[in-house]
Amino acid sequence: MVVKKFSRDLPATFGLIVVMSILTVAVFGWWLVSGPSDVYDSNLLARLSPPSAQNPFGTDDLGRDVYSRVIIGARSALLVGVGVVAASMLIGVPIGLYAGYTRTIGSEVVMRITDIFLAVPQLVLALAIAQILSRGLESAMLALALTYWPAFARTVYGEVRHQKTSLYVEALEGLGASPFRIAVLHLLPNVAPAIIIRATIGVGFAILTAATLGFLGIGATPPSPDWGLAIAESRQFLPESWWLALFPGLAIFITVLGFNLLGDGLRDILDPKLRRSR
Amino acid sequence: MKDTLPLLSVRNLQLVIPTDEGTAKILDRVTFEVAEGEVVGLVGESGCGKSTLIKAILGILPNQAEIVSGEIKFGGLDLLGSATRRTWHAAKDIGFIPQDPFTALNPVFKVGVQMMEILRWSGLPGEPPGYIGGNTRQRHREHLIKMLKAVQIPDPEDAFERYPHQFSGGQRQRILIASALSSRPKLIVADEPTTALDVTTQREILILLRELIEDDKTSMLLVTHDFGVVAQMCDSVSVMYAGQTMENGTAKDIIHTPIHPYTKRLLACHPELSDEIVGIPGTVPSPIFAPPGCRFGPRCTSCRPACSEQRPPLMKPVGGQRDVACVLLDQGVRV
Amino acid sequence: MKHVGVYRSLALALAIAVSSVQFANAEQKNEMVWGELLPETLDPHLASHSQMQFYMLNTYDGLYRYEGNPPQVVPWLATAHEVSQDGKTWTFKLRKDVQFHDGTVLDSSDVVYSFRRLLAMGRGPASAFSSYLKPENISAPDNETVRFVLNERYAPFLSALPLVSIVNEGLLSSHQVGNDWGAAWLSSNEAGSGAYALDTKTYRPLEAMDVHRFAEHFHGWSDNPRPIETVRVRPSKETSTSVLVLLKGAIDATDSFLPPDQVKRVEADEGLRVSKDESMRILVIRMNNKKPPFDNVNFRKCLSYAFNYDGYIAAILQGYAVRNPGPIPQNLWGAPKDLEGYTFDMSKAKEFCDRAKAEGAPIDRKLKLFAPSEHVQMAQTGQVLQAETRKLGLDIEIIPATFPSLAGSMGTPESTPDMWVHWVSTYFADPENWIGQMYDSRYHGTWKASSWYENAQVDEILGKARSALSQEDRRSLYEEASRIIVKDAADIWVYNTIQLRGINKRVNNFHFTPVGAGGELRWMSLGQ
Amino acid sequence: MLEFICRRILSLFPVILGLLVLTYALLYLAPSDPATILAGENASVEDIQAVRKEYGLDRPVYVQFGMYLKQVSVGNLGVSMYSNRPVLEDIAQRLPATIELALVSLVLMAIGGITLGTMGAVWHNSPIDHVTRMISVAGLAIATFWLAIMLQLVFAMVLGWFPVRGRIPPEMVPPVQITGLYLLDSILTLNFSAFRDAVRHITLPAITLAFGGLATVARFTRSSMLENLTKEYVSYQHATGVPFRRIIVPYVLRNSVITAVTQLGLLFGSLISGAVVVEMIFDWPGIGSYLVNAIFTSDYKVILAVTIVVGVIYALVNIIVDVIHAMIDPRLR
Repeated sequence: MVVKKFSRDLPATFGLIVVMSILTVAVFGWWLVSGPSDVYDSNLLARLSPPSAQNPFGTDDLGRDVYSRVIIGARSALLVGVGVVAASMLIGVPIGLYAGYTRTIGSEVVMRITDIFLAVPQLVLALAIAQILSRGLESAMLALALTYWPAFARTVYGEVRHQKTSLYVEALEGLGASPFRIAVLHLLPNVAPAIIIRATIGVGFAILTAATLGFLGIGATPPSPDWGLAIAESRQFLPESWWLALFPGLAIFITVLGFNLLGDGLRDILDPKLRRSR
Repeated sequence: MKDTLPLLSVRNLQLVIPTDEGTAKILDRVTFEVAEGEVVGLVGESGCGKSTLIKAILGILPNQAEIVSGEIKFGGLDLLGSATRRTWHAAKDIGFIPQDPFTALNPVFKVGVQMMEILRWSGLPGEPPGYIGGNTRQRHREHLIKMLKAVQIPDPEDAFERYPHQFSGGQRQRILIASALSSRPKLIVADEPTTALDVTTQREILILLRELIEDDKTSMLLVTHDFGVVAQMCDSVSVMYAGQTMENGTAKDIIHTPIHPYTKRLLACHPELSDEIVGIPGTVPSPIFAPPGCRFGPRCTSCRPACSEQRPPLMKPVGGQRDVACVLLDQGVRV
Repeated sequence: MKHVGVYRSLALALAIAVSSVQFANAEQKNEMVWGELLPETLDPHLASHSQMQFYMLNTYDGLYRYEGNPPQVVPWLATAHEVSQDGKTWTFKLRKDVQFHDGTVLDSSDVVYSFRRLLAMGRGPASAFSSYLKPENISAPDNETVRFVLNERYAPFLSALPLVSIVNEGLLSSHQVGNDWGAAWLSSNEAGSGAYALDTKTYRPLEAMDVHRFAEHFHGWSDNPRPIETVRVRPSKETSTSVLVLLKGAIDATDSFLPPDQVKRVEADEGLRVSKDESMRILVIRMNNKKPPFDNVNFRKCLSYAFNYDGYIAAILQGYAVRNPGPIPQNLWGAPKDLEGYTFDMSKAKEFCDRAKAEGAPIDRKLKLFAPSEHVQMAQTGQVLQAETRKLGLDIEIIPATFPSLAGSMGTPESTPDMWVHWVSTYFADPENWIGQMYDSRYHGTWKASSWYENAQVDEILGKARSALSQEDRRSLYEEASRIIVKDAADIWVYNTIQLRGINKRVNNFHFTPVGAGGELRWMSLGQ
Repeated sequence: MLEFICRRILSLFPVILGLLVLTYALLYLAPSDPATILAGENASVEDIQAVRKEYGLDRPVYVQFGMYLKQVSVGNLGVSMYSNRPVLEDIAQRLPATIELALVSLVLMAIGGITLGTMGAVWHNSPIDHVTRMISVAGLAIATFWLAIMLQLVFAMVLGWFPVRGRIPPEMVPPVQITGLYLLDSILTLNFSAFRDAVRHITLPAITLAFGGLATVARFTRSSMLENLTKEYVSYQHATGVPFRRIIVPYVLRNSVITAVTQLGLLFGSLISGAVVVEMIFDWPGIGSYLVNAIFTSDYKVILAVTIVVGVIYALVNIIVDVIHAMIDPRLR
């Protein structure tokens, strides 16, 4: 039933296919390129050559094959997306559960802290955090996780608040179940759909923001084949070497699109109450 | 039935809506008439196709609906000729009172604005619809305020500038009635106008409605599932079940001497009209998997094998002034 | 009553409209649009980088000034100087005909005030003086004389003088807040005597600045009959966009960092040319000599052999650089002419790496190379090294960071990164600016000395060179030090810069000097 | 209403205080030593010590933070460590550019998004609807910086239809400042050539910045409109003979726009984030590029101040959105 419903949702199916393909590329990337030398070794004589049969996406300013770098870049992009979302969930979900379920000073404080994080646009805050950390992909991921967890805390908080009024929670409380037990064993599975939807779209969002950080020079570090970084490096070779900016950008676009469509599809299946709006 | 030409006549209307699971036969040869000045009750359980029938009369059927056969005539005008779009002529002459006064008004616009809009597109008698030149606006406004006064809205000038949520349900229904009557239509279609209201308000609204249409000799098609309302308001009744017309006749006849088993069972649900209270076992069948014959068959205690094969036509029983579609007539059942 | 306000504002708008029309008519004038980057502050005592040099050279004057390429120190506000026998007391005579932009006369008290202010601010340009000069030892015996008594003999003193702009004491005192030396005001105003004066109204930090010719400038305008009246400085932060603006004719010159890849494109345009001038700005890949494995000389040699100097200069820089094998720009005195340095030789690199490994150097660990993100060339340089050393099994990670944050992390050997790339530009044209401040251990903790190179012999030679007064003596000392440092492979010296600037051919008399990269507007005129 | 606004404004303060603590704590943890940076490129160790003392950087962190709070409470956001200019002055000078860009983007966003969303809903499942849906998913998946570069590449560099950078041509003097918004100022001063130039310059940045939000608005308008179209009041009006197009505009539209407006607050956040990269790519002299510059130079007072200012503006915008929401939705009054 679920599968049938999903398969009739064309965009979601497309999203799933894209996500599966990206996963495949990320895992088996090295089989799709001729070797690390294409990715990392400079070939100064062949620098900035336009797309050709040999280099389908052209070469960059050090003569490296852009196609290989885009393919290998999928792995770190995905790693960032999944890593950031996982870390954000680890922080955000327990906080949301705690604040949503209990009504203590502590939960108030926690939610006010969440408000403070939400009071500044995420990118601005992530920029500020990433800026003070040492440079590198790990720092960018940390900065993103530190600014993305409030989204999870909010989602879980809202859902738990909603669920808390349900009869089954009251019944469990009446039976004397411990709050921890209720929260983890009963509330958590019920808010899981909301978390899964948020996480799927969050992966796409994290990839997008990480690329932006990379573009601003505070994410991935050379010579790693990061998409955002590649676009930043391409700027000084525009407009002549347009391929340097085009292909990594398309890779970001398709990947994020895949996760968004998949997230939308999951929302329709897992949570028919939520409108297909966001 | 009276001998004059009916104002509204629906004949053998058959309507289907194709869906993923199959074709839904929503209306199956529906037939009834509304004469001038007459109040006709259209009675049936929910899901029996009453709303679709109203949509067909009002010309707002969804695009995918298909008329298989039959006709709807209004004062000689073929309402089905314009398929799904309401003709201006009909708009002017058919007023509509919706079921739920709480949701029928747009919450973010003033009541007056919404009434003006409706009157604009139906127009006062003699005005072309949609025309707002000259002092039309002023005239409409004055007329509508008069109408609000007529439906006993206190301080109508002020009410005109207020938002729907500032009125009670009863007041909103009065506003909708005022709006429906504002273009002085020949026919009012009222879709269960009181079900959403509490009992006291229901009564007041019905009395008001009755007075208003009697003054103007307006006809009314009153859709309801409540025989109490029928007894209070209607001259004639048409009983529908699952998209099929079961019995047409005068209110008096039908309430006092129902013939069709469905009518009987329906009446039995009303304590004030019946001695015993009995529910009807089973539910209305889905229009997609509807049995080929009489759709009430599966729930009918008098069901015969023939019932499930072919639906009996509407026939006048011996000595009766009504039409009944039931095999019992063949068995010589009399009034 | 309300209407009165409406009419008033209408009248106001109309008046403004009329005045702006007049403004628009004023266009077809002797004006130039210059694409130089602007300094983040207008206070000339706070910085000495190339953006500030551009601003300083045009709006301020110093006692001496660099002209020509290679740069010569020429008297400017000073007419002459004397040095005492012990080399510590320097006495300068000033010109008498110098006016500030507000009309007041520049005299010796302004000079004393300027140097004291410089030392008090303690930023950027002060560092060339602060160890050698105390504020109380600056004095003005009379209106035209200024005397400096140094703590010790300091030969580069004269070469460093052009770093110091002379500011208008009276003007600054009137804008002083607390004891800030007028710093708040001067950050967006100007108090100089230079050939051009700032139009304060048009100044938008880092975005736009207009300067107008100062007709009363002491140097006079006889050597430039058609000087440019107004110069609008409009920087483009991205070089790629500034090239497009140049091609469209919207600006008359880019900054001096035109990427080599863009040279052909600019030259393809008939109305444009590219000025290519060998500067004194060397690119260095720094190695932290105190951190293993960089404390191993063989490992440093290995890296020195593993850099593809010629390929890098030929392909990435399109030949617009000169190989510079040592720590002094090869076109400056003090750089040994016969210095061979290192060449790209992977077999030698392997040999030295193997040797280092045999000696226990941890060459397999991840090595972090930081590249200032302001210029893409820095990361490119790192990538060229990274690509070759990967073949030796070395793992170099390249991390972009801003120059200020990098320069700020050089306080201790531990906080100093493994490697980083930077230029050393001409703050003052003396070997002290390069080898002296880079390899003398007395400068440890500053970004220039961030290789933490320590060699008592070199310290001694550099100290001697600093206090010797004859340039011939100093030359041989610097040459000797250079040889030792290169032998120790303290850093990887790559090239001396050829500065590239796209210029509209209508700009005449563009004179390049390493200090200020030729941005001295006084000489220029517009022709067809 | 007034009470509501006051309460909302009061609720700002704890958030701002928290923000100050947060940003200050973050910057205190920064590894690079501001004193070394301040002392300049050729500074000696003693110079660095002197700078540290002068700026109070040697005092305990809570003292430094206390000093900062005291300053902020009197409206002094400090002085840039690089330029010595008051940060607030710089921000004030650059804010109009960002506001102009944001406003134009908001207008594009609203007009484009509502139009697309409405068309998509009215012609549900038609080709127009498919285009709307494609744009609305693409808008959320496209990286703003990449879109900016691509638009710049195609329309400015290759086709040359629009300028590559800036707010006005480099050789031009900005229009006389009245509001600081060039589009408005040039109109007010009847300087039409400046107006034309300003329009040409703002086009690409504004489109880039609007695209993501446009997608969201289109998406919300579409779904909310689809939902509203099933509402009783629509079929009621239809049943009484009001033509369908008349029901859509203005009736259903207003209801749908209310939902879209509630999203404006959220959109504003992404607008600011977008402005950071858009301003950087198009050399737009607003606070976005100012922030990027400050981050590149580790000018922590500026980063702190911009974060606070952005936070305050963000919160104010959310209050304004709430007020607008209450104004167009009579039920909330």
